[in-house]
Amino acid sequence: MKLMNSTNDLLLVTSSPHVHSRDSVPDAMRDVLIALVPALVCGLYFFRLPALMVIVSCLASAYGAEYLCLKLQNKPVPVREQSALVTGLLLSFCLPPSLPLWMAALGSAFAIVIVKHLFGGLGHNIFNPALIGRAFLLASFPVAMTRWTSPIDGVTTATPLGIMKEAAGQQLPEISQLFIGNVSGSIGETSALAVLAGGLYLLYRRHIDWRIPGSFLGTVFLLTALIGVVTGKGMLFPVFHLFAGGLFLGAFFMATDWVTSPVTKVGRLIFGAGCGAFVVLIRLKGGYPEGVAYSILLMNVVTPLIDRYTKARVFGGAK
Amino acid sequence: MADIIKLGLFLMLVAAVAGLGVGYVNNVASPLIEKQILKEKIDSFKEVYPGADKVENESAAYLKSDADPALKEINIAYKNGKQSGVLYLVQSKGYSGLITILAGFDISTHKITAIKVLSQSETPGLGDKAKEPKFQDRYRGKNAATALEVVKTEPLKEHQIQAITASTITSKAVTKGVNAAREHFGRTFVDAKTN
Amino acid sequence: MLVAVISLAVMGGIFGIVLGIAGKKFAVEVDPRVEELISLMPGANCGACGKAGCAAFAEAVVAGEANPKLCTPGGASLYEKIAAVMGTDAGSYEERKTARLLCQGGFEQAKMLYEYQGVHDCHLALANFKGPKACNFGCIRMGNCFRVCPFGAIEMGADGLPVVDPYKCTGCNKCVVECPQQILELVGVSHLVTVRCLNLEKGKTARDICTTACIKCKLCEKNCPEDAVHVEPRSFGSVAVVDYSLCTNCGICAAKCPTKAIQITEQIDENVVREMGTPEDASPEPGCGSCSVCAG
Amino acid sequence: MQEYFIIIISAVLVNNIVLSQFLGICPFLGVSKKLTASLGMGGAVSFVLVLSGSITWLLQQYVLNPFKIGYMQTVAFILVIAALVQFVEMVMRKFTPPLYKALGIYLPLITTNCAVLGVAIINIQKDLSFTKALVNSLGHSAGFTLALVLMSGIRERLEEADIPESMQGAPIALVVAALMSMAFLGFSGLL
Amino acid sequence: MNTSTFKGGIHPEGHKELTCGIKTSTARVPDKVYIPLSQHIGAPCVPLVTVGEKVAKGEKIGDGKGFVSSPIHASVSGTVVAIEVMEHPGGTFVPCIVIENDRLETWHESVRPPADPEALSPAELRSIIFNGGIVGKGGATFPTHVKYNPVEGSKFDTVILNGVECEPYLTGDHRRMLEKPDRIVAGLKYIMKMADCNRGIIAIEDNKMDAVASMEKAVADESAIHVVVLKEKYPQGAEKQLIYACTGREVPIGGLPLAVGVLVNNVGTASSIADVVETGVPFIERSLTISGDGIAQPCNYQVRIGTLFSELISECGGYTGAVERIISGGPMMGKTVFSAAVPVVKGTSGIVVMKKSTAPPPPEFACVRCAKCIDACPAYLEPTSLVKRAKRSLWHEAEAENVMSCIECGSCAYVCPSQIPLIQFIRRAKQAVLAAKAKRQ
Amino acid sequence: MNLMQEFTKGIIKENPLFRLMLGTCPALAITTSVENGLGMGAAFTGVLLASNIVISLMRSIIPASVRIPAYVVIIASFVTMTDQLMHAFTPGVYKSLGIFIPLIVVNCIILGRAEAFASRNSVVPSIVDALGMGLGFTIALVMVCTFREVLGSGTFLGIQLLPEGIPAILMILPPGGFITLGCLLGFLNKMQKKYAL
Repeated sequence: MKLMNSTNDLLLVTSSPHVHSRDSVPDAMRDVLIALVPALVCGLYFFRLPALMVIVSCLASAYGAEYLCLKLQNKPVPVREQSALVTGLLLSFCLPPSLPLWMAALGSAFAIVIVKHLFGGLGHNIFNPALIGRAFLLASFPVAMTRWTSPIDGVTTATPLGIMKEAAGQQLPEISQLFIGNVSGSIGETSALAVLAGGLYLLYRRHIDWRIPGSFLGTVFLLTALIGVVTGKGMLFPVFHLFAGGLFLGAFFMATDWVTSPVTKVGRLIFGAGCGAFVVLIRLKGGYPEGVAYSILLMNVVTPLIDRYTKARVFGGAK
Repeated sequence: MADIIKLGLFLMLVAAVAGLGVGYVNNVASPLIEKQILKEKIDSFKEVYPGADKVENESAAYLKSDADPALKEINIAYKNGKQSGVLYLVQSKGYSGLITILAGFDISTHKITAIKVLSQSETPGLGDKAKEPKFQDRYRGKNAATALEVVKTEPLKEHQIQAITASTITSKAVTKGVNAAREHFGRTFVDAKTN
Repeated sequence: MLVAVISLAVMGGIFGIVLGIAGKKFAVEVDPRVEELISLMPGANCGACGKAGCAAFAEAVVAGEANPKLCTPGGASLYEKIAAVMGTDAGSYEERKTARLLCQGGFEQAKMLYEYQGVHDCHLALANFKGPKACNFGCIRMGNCFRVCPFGAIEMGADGLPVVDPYKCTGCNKCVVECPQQILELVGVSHLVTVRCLNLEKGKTARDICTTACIKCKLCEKNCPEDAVHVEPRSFGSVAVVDYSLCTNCGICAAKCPTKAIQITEQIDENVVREMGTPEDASPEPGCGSCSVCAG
Repeated sequence: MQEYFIIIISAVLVNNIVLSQFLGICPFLGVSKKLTASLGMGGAVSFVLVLSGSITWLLQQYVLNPFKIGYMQTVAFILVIAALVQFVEMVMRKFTPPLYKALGIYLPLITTNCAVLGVAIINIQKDLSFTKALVNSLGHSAGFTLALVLMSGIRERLEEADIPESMQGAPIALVVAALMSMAFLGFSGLL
Repeated sequence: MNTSTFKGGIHPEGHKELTCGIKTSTARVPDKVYIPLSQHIGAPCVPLVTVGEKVAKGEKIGDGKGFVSSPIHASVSGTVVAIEVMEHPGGTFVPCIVIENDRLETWHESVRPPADPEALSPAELRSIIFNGGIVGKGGATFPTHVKYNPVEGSKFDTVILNGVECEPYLTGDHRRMLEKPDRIVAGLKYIMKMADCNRGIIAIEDNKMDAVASMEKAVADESAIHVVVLKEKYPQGAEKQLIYACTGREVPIGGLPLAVGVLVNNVGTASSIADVVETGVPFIERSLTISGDGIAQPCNYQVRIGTLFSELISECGGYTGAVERIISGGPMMGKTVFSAAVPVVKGTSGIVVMKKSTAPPPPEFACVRCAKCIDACPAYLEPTSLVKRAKRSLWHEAEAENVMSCIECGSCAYVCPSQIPLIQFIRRAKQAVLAAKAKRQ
Repeated sequence: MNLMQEFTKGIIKENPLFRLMLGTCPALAITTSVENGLGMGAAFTGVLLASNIVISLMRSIIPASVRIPAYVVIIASFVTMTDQLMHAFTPGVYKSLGIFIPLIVVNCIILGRAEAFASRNSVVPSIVDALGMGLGFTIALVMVCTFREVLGSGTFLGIQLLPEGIPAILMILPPGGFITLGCLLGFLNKMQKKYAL
């Protein structure tokens, strides 16, 4: 807003600081998209055309829903940051490649409209939109959401975690295949390697704090190692749990979501540990073979309280 | 103090009148309710074991203290005055709570006549499909000799039961209940006969 | 059936007596007038009365610790209602006051010192050379009064200055307190003539920076038939001021003022029913219906 | 021991009284704006719930069942609860004024809190033993308090959010509850 | 190398290469100087001269009353032509004494060196510093002598000289450490004498290794004085952060450095102290950096107090193009002025001129809770939470969250990817909390 | 007194569910099918009607200090009667409503109407008030039910509308209840602002 009648020769008076870092929200979103590229490539390589279709419909629906919501609320359009694309892409990454496209689009729209814009848009949501989108689809269309196909040939088969949970006796895939991602599962989460590459990029760019993925993965590993030792399943058990399912995607991309995770350092450690504990609980004792999405959502619920009770000591305050 | 007693008396009066009303309605309704419950029971007996002359609850005789805790009730069906079938009321822990199943066995053929899920609290649209005939029919005519097993795909063997899509836990729970009944049936009514 | 009657009757009797005793022993006297007054209050919790919200004010009035006149948003009509509840004589009520802006330095009139960039807050802008306007006495135009008004009576006009809707304004004084320039004033609605400038600087300086400043020419003073307006000296400099006790709203000074710094406000039609803006907090609470169980 | 553990986990997480059984929604929406208030309400409800849960169980077992007037359950229970609440309020005010100050204002609201009556009836319907009924009541009140506290944390954050006008207040609280209950779906099938 | 630092902070682009290699030159003495009557924290001075009066260089022309005050001196000899209200680089309007320079440079009689500076008692030193009008040169302009006044029951054990100069663009202290290391050490010794302590630290960031070498050479013979190298980070020069970085001690909330036995002075202040003690010349000139992309030839100048910014800028070759803003001080904490016709005051550490940028200002987004501001805050506050309180005018809650601990370094606003002007909201909250406190009393 | 006004106020202006936010528990729990909604609405209206009549008749003889317990006894009795009658005559609905029939007793609306209306008005207005409130509550329930049943099971009153696989099961799970009521409330708020209802 211009506050003046004649312009040009007036100097600008502003409050310090008069310089600003190059960080910006759109840049950060762009970096997240870049970090998702390896997983995208892997997903497309392993799951081919069906995966591409699911991804495209998620992205299109997310962007469309974002546009409509902004328009209806008379907020500036076109969208100035790509957070809707991030949501759409992340959602598509945790969907099975064979999912009917309209379901993918519906989940994406649900995530944007209900989880994000009903709360006021970017920065105001309490829950991770992509994860709620997945939880919504899983609860709504359990049959379609649990039909998994094997990489490349697209034959219906169970996921590694599914085999572990329900179909005892079936051969578990080798750890190396699990790490590369040559197993059945969601589009973007089978390859721990690709997700890890993206996650390291985000860490390098300082967009995410190591504390959340660190304590998340660490808790899962420690708990499963403990259980592995106690039950005599050996050390392959924790390694399997680390690389199977969507743990890496969740730990690096979902749990680290700025908006829905705690802002304090201690809080982030607690958040990650809580996520890890819930994952192990749900995977081993719960009704679902995979619990990453739910564990992060559950910790999203607790985030405001974590923030409240982990406020840092003020400089010079009592230790 | 008199005030307080007055209040107490007033409330007493109100409560008494209310009790009268409730009691009256209960007098009218309770026979109807009992009839309703009985009819339901008989209907389900007929469904699970058709053609019986009468069905008697003989849990006292057959349900020993060391029996599988899943077994809740054992009813014997009589045809022409002879024991012809057994109706087990079993409970099994499903996905979200107990599932109550009525399973019928024929003593002469050693086969499951039918099963019926009486009550359940499984996920709507998923596990609660267990109460649909489409699933329950999968148990019809299975031999009581071998343990039933849940598979996800089309069953290849006689003793296999195809699970409800995306509800393996519920399917397994129902099968577990039926197996408990089957085992008891095999021990009590088959072995006894052959020996 | 008999069992039902007897058991219920026994229970009823027991509880009746217990509650009766409880009611006797632990009765807390609540003056019903407090509730009644709370229901009459505007509910803005604006604090103009000096109490922590309307409920506290109602209690204070019942306890005789607060003057019912203190509720400016409620105005005369509320005062009469309170008087009716309290059983006292309403008596005369002071004239209703509304906020008036003592500055006309909009985008067209006032010269700028610099372009301001940052949070639109009068206090913050003021810290930078007394605001972006060249005039150090005028309205900062950052809208704190607009944001603080609980009744939606202030809007930011096209010229950047706040506009007070005299029909919505309840004279709650919030904007006057908030304004760091003290450029808003509560004025009785019958006083129509206002000097809308507080610039204390010399005539020429003042005119250089704002076309509608008071230039201390004293034409108003000379022409006033009632001797009601004077260019009064202040701590430093001077400015024209109207003495409302003498002013007859004749408007001669306004007509004579060369910079139109003196203005006549339009008369408020007292017959127009005041539309009380809804305060933001007045939306009903979910979960509390009208069952009054908690009250009884 | 394991049985009790399962009852607790089921009541707190899997079948949370608010998020999956829809009991006590009114206070869940009404008294969850501030954390302190929700703690107070949770505490008060827990207290009354456990107390009434045991008393109604005894009532059912030793009065209603022997006299074969099971159908009087609703009337009897609600009377017990109403009287209990008043009695508790009375006792608290007399003997523990600080506690009364903290919880007292929530007590009158509890009479019409369907969670209290609901759990009392569930205890009977599930045919639980006395200790199990007690544990079940404890678990449900813990679940209620948990849901309330989590909700209030979120609502304190929502106060700063730019929520569309028509969604403010109860509507957005319900949506939050929906999403919370979706997250709690993760516990379904647990144990 | 043993480098330490504080927790939090940011790494803004330094741009120090523009001026750090250029030797400090003396600016042309202007024809007229404008000396504001308020150049320190505390009550403004009362003028001791009247219009038309002749004044000599170094003559006291304004004096303050009260404990926290500091006199001002004529920086040139000449005639007082006016006492008028003028804009002050601090963002206010202040009365100024305008002196027309007669170019005679006559010293006032009061300006004379003491017989033996080494023999002066601490009390005498304090009085010399007070009369010399020395205030902190770092920017806060706290009257220096006040810091050394002994307080019953507490004692200093360390004096830290602040050679950190963490503000981007500014290199005045850097140059001084290269050019006058001996004056700095001499000043430090006087300070240690006044503060009655025997440990001196000169803190320098590791981006100025030449200054470290220069200072280390100067203190080679002094066993009580050490040079401490700190990691480059903003706002290391902030008093409490500097104390933490050098000693690991935390000044308690609302407390003074005295509470942890530390005294902090700027290196510039130290050399001014040496000057006034040994030569008797009061604070009438200072060195400052003129830099920024809007300046044709950035450089460091030795400048008389009261010189207008505009004269210095034209001496630097003028602007490079259309100017967007002129900052008095560095870009992180300095204040913008609305015209170049403002005088240099004792606290002016630099003039940074920024060109009009072609890109529109980036849009502001809602807070995305990235917590970068929390990580950057050297006071361990939660700026985003404070802003939320401020936006809803919840001043009490802001106070409870220690908003008054904010040192207004601006790190939070610098890092915010949503471009939220956090620091402004926090300033508003501080204003309101102070106002509420004042009301309570 | 305008009876028509008394009747309609419960439907829009003072709708128990949408405006007063009362009776949310059953509105979330049993609204998985329209049949349930109708059953609950009927049971609720019956209890409200009966208790309103009785309380209005007794309003002059109930002592103020025990009025709440007295109301509770009266309401609870009617709830018990309704419970028994439903069990006897509509066993299907009885089963699916389950615990929420006895819980009508703690539905704030009934006690609220007793306290706020029936205890201050004569029989006829009380009847009209009960019918209006009951109808308003039933309409609100049926609205929620319709959304949930159609979207969640693809049926309306048991008639198949959508093929299997299309309906989102979530809508008949607990989250679906919250989300339907929340969005419906938001939408109605918007409509109210727009048309000043």
